[in-house]
Amino acid sequence: MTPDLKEIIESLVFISLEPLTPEKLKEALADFPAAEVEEALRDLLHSYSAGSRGIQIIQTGGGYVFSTRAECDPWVRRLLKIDRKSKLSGAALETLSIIAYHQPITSSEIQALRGVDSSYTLKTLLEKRMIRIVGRKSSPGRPLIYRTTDRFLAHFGLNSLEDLPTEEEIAKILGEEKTSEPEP
Amino acid sequence: MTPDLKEIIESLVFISLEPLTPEKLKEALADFPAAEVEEALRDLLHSYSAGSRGIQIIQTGGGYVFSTRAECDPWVRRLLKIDRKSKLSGAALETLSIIAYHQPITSSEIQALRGVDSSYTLKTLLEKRMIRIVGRKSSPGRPLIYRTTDRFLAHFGLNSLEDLPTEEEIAKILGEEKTSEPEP
Amino acid sequence: MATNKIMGAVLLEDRPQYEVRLDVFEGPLDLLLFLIRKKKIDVHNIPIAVITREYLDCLQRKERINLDREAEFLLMAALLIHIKSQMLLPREEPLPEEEDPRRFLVGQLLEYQKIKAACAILKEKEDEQSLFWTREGLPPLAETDEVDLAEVSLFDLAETFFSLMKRKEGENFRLVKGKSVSIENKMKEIVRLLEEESVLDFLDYFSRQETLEEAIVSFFSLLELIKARLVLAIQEQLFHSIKVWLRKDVARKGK
Repeated sequence: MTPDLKEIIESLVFISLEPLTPEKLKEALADFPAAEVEEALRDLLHSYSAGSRGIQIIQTGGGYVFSTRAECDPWVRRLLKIDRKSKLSGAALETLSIIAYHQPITSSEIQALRGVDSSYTLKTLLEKRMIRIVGRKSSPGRPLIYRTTDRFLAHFGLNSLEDLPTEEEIAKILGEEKTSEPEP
Repeated sequence: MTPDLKEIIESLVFISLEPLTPEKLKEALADFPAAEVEEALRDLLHSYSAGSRGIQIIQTGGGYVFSTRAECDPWVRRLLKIDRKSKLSGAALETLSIIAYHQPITSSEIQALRGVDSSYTLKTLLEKRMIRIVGRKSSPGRPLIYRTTDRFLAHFGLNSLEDLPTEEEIAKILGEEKTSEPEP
Repeated sequence: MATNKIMGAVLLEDRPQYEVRLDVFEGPLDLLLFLIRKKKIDVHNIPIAVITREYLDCLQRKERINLDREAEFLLMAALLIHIKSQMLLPREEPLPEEEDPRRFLVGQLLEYQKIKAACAILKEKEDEQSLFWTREGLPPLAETDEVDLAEVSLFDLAETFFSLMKRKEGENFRLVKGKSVSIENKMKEIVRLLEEESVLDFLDYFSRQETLEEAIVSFFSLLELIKARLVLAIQEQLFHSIKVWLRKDVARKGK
């Protein structure tokens, strides 16, 4: 029995450990018309969003990937014997968001924005593959420049850099902080 | 919304890297009666065997594990190949870095630095057009000599080989931690 | 982050003689923003004398400064004092805005404030995302029904090998002296290839060997790997290609 396109796509999303990009999907399914692939993909996403399932397909980091449903988290953690997923430190988060908004950016530019030396944090982020060195700046000293990676996007459930918090969202947070200030 | 037992089991089978044994399953689901767990598991297996899906749950190694359906294999293999093509493996990266820093270099010089035969990796890198053969060395055996390509530079965002990160820069990023690896 | 800070502030406010722990703050800008908020100061018009005093108070409460970690806090103190002295200079006319000595610091604080707000949003997203678990290993490929896959026995392997050897002898393996290959190295190479490629066509690999000696060594290396249960070798039909996989966490079972 030949599987239909929707089933093939399901198997391909499943086999991908990193989010499966539409480009790769189309490359693997070059023998089908692109429009049909898109339709079958939409169909598949719809069937997962509708059904009550323990697994789901999430769109993140520029592609699609299977994950467990959030509601199943307590049992997943019990099975894997993990207290909680490791999260980024404050310094790492701060450095990452600076790179995300200001990329491409050099180490000393990051330092200027944070007010602290960030070389250790940069090392950690490089190791976690949240950022990467993309070349050198054509300024005196030709410093290395950094960018965020797709893994960074996926870590925060962002599909692209356009999904980063907007000026408006940031302004809203700043407004809330003002009103909830502690009384002196 | 609390997920039902069948959905939880689905998420657990999915996330388990080894076949999920009934014992482990019951351990993770100790808050449910064993009989209910068994029934929900049967239910889940049934729903997968009935539906036409791209993924299935197979029983192997004393437990349950998700896999892609056999009929999807041709596309799955194609995707894995695409994935492989676009990703540089650890060995390829190692070889590439040696060529980048030591070019022009011969195969046996690379082997001496890596401690392993690198001919297969060289082939992969040639196919990816990250390196090229630039001639033969005028030493006994006249071995082929390799260099990186412009494509290599573009891939890493470099204008020229002089832009490669220096040992000092890398050491700085890595902090005091000196690795015991051979020098690049 | 934002909520952390507010909670931190409340906590600190609970005590009459509060003590600011520097390690709670990501850096001097973080501390400065905290003080500004605590004093309900407008970032655009910072009373520099007030904030400098507050800032220095925080540093002085510490018994000693850890220069490795807190040099930046001292640097900021120096900057604040410098700005304060600039502001105190007697002037005939009020300074135009672009010459305000606070200008640089204000710009830095505004940008930093935005970053912290973005961090707060990203933190929430990270929390949400942490409930989604994705797989970290490659699931096994399904077994195809058409071909009868069999886990290769040593006998099968040996038989295949010798038939191949006969074929190869005709093709004249170059016998290169002096290049000795150890089984150990070959095993390493095979494992490395498998890590790269996930599946290895062994006969293909075998015929790529440069010398007869290497070919034989590669064959025995495969046997060793199978014995050690490090790899799984499957032959679809006798005399057909042998596919080799690394045994991972998921054990595949042949039929």
